Amino acid sequence: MNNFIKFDTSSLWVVLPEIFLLSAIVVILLLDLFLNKYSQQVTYYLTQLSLLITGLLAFNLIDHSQVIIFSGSFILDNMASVFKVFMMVATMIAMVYSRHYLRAHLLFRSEYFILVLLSILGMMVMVSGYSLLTLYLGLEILSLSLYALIAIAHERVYAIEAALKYFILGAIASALLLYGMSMIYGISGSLNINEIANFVSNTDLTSRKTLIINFGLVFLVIGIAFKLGSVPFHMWVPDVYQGAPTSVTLFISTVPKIAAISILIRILVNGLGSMHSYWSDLFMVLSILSITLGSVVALVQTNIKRMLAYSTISHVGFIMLGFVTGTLTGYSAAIFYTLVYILMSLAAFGMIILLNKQGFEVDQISDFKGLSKHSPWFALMMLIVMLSMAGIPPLLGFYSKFFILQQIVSSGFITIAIFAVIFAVISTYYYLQIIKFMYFDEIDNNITINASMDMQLVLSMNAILILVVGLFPDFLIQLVLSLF
Amino acid sequence: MEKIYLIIALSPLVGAVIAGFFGTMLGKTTTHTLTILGLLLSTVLSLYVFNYHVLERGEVFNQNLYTWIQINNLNISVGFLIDNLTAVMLVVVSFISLMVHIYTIGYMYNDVGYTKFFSYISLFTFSMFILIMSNNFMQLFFGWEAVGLVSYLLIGFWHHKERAVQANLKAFLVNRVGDFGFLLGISLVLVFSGSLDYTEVFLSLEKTIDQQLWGLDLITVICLLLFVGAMGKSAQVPLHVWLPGSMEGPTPISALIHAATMVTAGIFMVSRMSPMFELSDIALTVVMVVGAITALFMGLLGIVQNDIKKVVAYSTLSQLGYMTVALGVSAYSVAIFHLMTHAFFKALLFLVAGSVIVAMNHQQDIRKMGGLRKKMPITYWTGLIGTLALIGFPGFSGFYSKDMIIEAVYFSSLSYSSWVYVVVVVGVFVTSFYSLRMFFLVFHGKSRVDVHTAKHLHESVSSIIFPLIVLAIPSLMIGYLTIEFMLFNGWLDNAITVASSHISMAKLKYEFHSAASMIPHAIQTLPFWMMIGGIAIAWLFSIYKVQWANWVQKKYYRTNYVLESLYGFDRFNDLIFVNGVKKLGNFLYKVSDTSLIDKLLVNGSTKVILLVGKILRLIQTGYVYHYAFLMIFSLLIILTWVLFTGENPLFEL
Amino acid sequence: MGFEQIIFYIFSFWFVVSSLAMIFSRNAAKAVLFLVLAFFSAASIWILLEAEFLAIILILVYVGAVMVLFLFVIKMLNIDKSTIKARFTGYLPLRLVVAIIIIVEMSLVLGPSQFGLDVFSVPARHSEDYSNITVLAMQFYTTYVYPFELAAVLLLIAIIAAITLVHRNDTNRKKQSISEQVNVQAKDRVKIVSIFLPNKKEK
Amino acid sequence: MGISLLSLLIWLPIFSGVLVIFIGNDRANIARWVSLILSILIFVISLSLYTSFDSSTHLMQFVEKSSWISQFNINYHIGVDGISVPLIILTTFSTILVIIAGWEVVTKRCSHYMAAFLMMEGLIIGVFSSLDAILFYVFWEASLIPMLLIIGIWGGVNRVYASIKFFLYTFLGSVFMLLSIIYMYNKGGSFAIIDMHNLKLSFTEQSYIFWAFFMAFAVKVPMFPMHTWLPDAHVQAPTGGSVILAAIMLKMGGYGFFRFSLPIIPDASLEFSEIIIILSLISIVYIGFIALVQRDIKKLIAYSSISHMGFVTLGIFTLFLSYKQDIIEGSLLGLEGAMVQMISHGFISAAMFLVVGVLYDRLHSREISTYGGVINTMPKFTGFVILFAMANVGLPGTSGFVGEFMVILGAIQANIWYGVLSASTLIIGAAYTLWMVKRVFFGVITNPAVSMLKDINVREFSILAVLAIVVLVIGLYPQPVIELMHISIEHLLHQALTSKL
Amino acid sequence: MVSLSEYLILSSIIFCIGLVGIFVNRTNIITLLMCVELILVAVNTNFVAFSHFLGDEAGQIFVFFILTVAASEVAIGLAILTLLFRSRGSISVDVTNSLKG
Repeated sequence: MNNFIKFDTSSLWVVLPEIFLLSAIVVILLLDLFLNKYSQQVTYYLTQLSLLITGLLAFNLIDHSQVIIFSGSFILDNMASVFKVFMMVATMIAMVYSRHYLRAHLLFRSEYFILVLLSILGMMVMVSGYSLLTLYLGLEILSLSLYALIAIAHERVYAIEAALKYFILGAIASALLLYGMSMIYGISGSLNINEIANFVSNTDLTSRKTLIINFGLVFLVIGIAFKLGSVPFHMWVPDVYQGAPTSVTLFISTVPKIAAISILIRILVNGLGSMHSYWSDLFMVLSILSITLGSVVALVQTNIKRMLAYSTISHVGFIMLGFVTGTLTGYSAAIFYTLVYILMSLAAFGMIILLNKQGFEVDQISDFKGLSKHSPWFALMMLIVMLSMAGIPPLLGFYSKFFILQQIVSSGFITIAIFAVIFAVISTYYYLQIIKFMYFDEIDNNITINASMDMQLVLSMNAILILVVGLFPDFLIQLVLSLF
Repeated sequence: MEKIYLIIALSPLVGAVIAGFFGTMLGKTTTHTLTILGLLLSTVLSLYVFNYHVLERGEVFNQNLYTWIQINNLNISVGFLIDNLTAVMLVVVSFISLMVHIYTIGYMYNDVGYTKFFSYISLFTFSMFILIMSNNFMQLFFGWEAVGLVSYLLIGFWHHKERAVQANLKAFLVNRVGDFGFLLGISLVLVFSGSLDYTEVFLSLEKTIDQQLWGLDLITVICLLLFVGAMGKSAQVPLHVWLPGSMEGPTPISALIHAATMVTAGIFMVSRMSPMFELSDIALTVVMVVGAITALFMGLLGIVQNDIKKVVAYSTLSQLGYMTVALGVSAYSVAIFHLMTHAFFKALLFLVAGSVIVAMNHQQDIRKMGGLRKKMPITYWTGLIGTLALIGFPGFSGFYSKDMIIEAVYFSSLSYSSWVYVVVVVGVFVTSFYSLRMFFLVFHGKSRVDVHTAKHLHESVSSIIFPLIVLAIPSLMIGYLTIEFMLFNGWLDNAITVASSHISMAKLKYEFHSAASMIPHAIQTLPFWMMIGGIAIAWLFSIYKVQWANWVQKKYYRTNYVLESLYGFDRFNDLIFVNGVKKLGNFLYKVSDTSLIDKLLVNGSTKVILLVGKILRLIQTGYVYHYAFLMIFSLLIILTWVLFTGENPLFEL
Repeated sequence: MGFEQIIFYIFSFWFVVSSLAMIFSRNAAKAVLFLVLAFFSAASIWILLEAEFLAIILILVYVGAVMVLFLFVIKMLNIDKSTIKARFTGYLPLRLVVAIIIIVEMSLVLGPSQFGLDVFSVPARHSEDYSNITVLAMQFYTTYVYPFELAAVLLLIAIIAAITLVHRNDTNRKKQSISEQVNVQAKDRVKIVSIFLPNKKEK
Repeated sequence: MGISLLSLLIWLPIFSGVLVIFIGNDRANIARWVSLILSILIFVISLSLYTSFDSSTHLMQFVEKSSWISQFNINYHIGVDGISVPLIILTTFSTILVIIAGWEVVTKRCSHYMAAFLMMEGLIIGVFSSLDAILFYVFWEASLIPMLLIIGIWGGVNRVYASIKFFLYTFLGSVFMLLSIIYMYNKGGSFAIIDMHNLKLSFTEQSYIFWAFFMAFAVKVPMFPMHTWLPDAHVQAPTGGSVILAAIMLKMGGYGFFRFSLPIIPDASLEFSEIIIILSLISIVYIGFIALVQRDIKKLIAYSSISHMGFVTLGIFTLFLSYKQDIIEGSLLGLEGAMVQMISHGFISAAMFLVVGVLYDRLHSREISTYGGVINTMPKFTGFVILFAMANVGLPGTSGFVGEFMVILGAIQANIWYGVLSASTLIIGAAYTLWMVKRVFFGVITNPAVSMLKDINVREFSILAVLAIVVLVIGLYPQPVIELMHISIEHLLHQALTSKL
Repeated sequence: MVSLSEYLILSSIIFCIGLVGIFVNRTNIITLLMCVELILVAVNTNFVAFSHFLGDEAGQIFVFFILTVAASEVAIGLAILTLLFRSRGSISVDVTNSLKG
């Protein structure tokens, strides 16, 4: 029965990061049983260590030639490796920030880290998924971990409510996505992205089959749009961002975006790339709605997490604009934007966490009042982050917007570009609000920063990175361009 | 020669700089010595220049000093044009300025701003030199504005006096109205000639032929615009309103700036531009008519004034009108001639007035004077000379110049010149009436001086008396001495152009025999008897039957009212320009700028966006079934869109 | 109308009816039972589609385990009683219209012109020795071994998550700590607490 | 030359700023001295830019080029010509003034204050020397950040509103510029400004690009009706902020017209020049009337700035009309007049705002009605004020005259009415400036606080004296400035008059 | 013979009933979970039908995994539900609106 095992075990090493991570999860899980509550720090350090090693393993696979194994359900290409490395780095940073928050709010539990690791695993599966099945499973691994992560603060009413909303809406979205997948499967007869791509590109675009593909496409796009948090499938975003513990919000707002982008790329670009003209219109509408609603509603928020949620929606609109262009460079622009956004979002939520102290939940914009007086350094860091989010050069956020705009304009969507920049300006207003509270207001909030040095250090580096990469963005741009 | 001109121009500047920056350090005596020495140098050199150019018929000096700006072929430089006109002006300006400097020692000695004052008047002299020595329009404008600046500073010299600072602002602004036209004129000159240099401009005048602007010949427009500048500086109706106000400044500068030199800049300028004005009869007519109106109506105002300086000021306005009339009838040299004589006797009159004011302890109301003749004999006599010169008493310098103007008008062939002739003749009567009225009220009759002042009443100090005497001499004689050379022997010929069609000067020359013969001839003319009439009536009202004056005032109270309200110019300006502009500004600021643009458009759009945000956030109700419904509803919309409107729709709608 | 069709329509009818009954049921426990009925119908239809293994799984796993879990929770939380106050949203007609339009649109797409018998002919029935389970099993452990592993991870998450969430915190538990009791010192017995006035402007 | 001059001029101030931040607010005095010495050093370096500049060519000089973002062919490409050199020197000069002006006055976060200005100096020099459009945009926007903070932190009561308004206004304007730059890149494949000069564009394209650029530059200049941010920003900004804002930041708009609008889109510029001219004239006249009724000294000067900057745009855009009538000098007069006006306004407005600063430091009021009779207690100061007021009025002999004179001469060549309207500033400008001077400085003292005023100290005296000298020198002898820029402007004129269609 | 179309339409109807169930229901959250299950069964039916008509097992295998996922989802969903009940004492959909705006 040799043909039972159809994969070559020697090629398993390309799955090494995943295998290692899963093993690490199991080990930590078991180890955790024998740790008392005073040594839970160990879990944290083990988590960081396993993230680091996974990242290194993934890093080792960068520039590896493209490999598709497991009967075409797993792909290793440059994009996957780079995304994985980036995810690991982002998660490590997020965990550094989380530790402070968890300690301050008595949420420091090893399950938290295990769930994070599991969700990372799910995202790795998504990033490398090359069949509808693995993509779906990865998505569910991610989603289920996130539901649990949000609800982990079960003393907080908001957190449970957020988890519940996310859960229900997420389930609907998954179901819609599945429905779309079933249609694609039904018309193409395969779950494999590669075969779907072949089928679609061989299909006469005038035949009735395109109608079915189109029909399925609608559901797929909606499912993906939900994961990205694009209007009108954004409703979960503000509630979850606000309700979840800040460290979870930090996590949700950053790393899963890569996963969402990669599922988008795998299905819509790799799979249905030749149907581009069909889904780009949808994307255009969704992104315009996202930019508009995100920018405008964020203006009237007073809760900083909620405000950042709406700003995320607006950023997602920009990311989706990159996919409207239909060129590989355009997709690169979207990826660039995503990576940049993650870097900024990490720093922004990191700043919120930084201000948390024992039992004091920081989530109002006005909590930043007078920061520049008590900690000029971190006020400066926040300034950099906010201006970067607003897209002011020479900070990194500018280049991401620039890249997208350049692609949009070169594809001839000048009106949309004009629209986008106008809303970019409008959105600047609420970033300035934070700067206003930090710098311009005199009233004292008596902010003390008692985070550990590692958090302070990482946060500073995070923000400075935004500036430095902003000054020398060439490397990062070259990197994202090499992904396709 | 270039160095001499430079020294003439710069020595007052050096004096001004020293007095201005180091005056308080150096002390009063050093300061005034230095500035006066500087002026003396200028005066002496001016006389030398006068001698060289006018008497020895030296060559016209026209040279650029340095390039101000150079753009391709357009060169605007700072340079000197010294011809006979300039030479005459140099002498007049430097001489009177010197006298005023000396006079100031006595007049201002106790003022806190003594050194500053010297700095200013020296600076003024410098500016005036720049103006008259200029060889191009830019530099002319430079000097033009610079004298305006100094005038502004000096009118407001006593800055604690509200009326003084009000007056200097008014003076500057009214002058700016003139400058506005002047600058436009200059710009148009550049447009047609491509240069701002006098010589080049005058050479390219034929380019303007057949060019039209605003329905007039281009050259007419240019001349009128330039004349607007002259109207501002030389205080012609209706831009005269600043000059009476300027009397708020110290008396020496009233003499120097607002009588003798600066206000005549307009006259000088028009004479300088004579090649242009000669091309436009319309412009000349306007000049003449404006001058005539100023001459008569400003004179009339002099009758009802009781402030000694104001009377002199209105007489200045009137005399400036005469000069302008002369310009209008193409008798430029006559205008310059009158400018010169007027400079001497009007400076003298002002200084006399100043002397009286000092003696009266800064009392300026002539109704509270009287009988000063005995207390202040020198002042009296010099004042008498000045007055007689002003009214054109035969033999005095003013007689020659004014008579020439009247004659020139008489001979003019311009339309309306016959009306203007009537006006200027009547003007002679008016002039002599108000002049003598003032003179009688101040020096003759019973003393109405209050007791306290009367005790200290005495003749002024020597530094005041000296200039009076020195100025009295030319007031007496200069007309007699120079009329022939200046008007008919071509002193000014290399500076002034008169078109052959404008025959006044030619006829004058034909009529003229000698200076001496004019005196007997005058007695047979109407102007002489007008003057005598004026004197008589003045005597009647101010000495013989003072109560008649009051009776006339009451009887013709309407006329009196019109005169005392200065024809309502000030009220009109206040109402229309000052208040109007303020109202307009407030309207624009409040309605257009603040409400419309800022509140409505700028902040309004922000508010709209915020409002939209507030509305849109209502979508986020918090109910999960609403969220789900929105998702499904969006699904419906998208599905419908894709199925029915896509590129390959299921159903054609 | 063939036998197969009759079977199909009978079960379809029950499927739809029980689904509707489930969503409009005011009693949660009853709703679960309607759902069970719906699952039975679905399983029957799957058997029609020769997916015996899945049909059995559906009944065993879903009806046998998941639905019981639902019932268990309902009974545990005692929420079936609270359903008396149940009501539907005010805009029910609008919502139903939306749903019906979607159904119509989907049916148009999925109608016979796309998926009719002339497009997709009915495949021949498998032979009697065909084992659906064997075929699937062969695939699970070869082609789909990777997803299979992932499914394992998924279940692991479900376990961890469920325990983490529902399991109460240590802090709430009265647990004896012997080492703490032994190491206790006199000064730990009394704790001086400074009492602040409560902040009146508590949000 | 190891380190190239221009890079040094851009980065030295920025790193100086960083250095000064690290000195910290606790050691304010060290921070002050270090800032002063560095800014003087930078000024000296910028002077060497002038001395070694070759004004006989329009080509860019001191060019540096190295790859920055290779994907888009964006380079770190800098260089200067006769248009940028004077503005760079103006920048370095103004920074010194600002640092001295803030010497004792700024006590709150002193080192941050100094650092903000130093950094802004570097960024603005970057704006004036960028030859790559994206680099230009980066500097352009980045320079907003320090200004935002300066107004917001050290500003007046209403500073938050003013700073955010300033930021959003200018940001909104400039994003359109970014889009058109991107558009041109997509068309021509290069972000180099010089390549854009040679890029063929159809008329429709040009029109869109023109209005996009207009949005960016007109807001900055600022031009009616996009000017309302300026009074707020100026009034609320600290003295130094106002000085930099007026002296340099407004010039960035004018510079933009020179560097971008005219050479890149000549046909659209020609087509729309009349609209711009009319807006400029409205700026000049309308704003003049508004300035007249201001009760706040700073607001008055702010409005006067708008009015004066109207001459810059007027001068720039009359070139087309003058050219229609074959008067090349007319066009040049307008353009060079605009440049001179920018430089001169840099000095004069700086001086005027410093003057207000001096008063504000003493009485903490900007209301005109608070003052009156200041001359009695501050004679030296009033002397300077009158000089600067006269310069503001455009009195010959001061630098204010030169630019206005040239622009009016140029404008009248285009159309007599333009000349008439622009020349009306002679009256209006004089009216609002001198009326303000009269109410603040002349007359009797009504407010007892005024009678307690102390005349300016050595620090203030020296700043004002230096400015006074510069204002007079440029007014009396502007030729060196014109010579510096002449060839570049002539080349620009040639570009602007060469149709791309 | 039952056509594929009929199966698909059946599943689409069930699918929509599930969707409607979510948004017409204010009763309690547990019904929402059941609706999700219903939707998943509808999708599963889709897959099974396709699998049958295509003669390809992949669809059935997908269904197998979906069932796994659904089961896990229920576990977590019910856990969250329990938490909600603990904190609010109710599982009415109406109580979960403290996060809004």
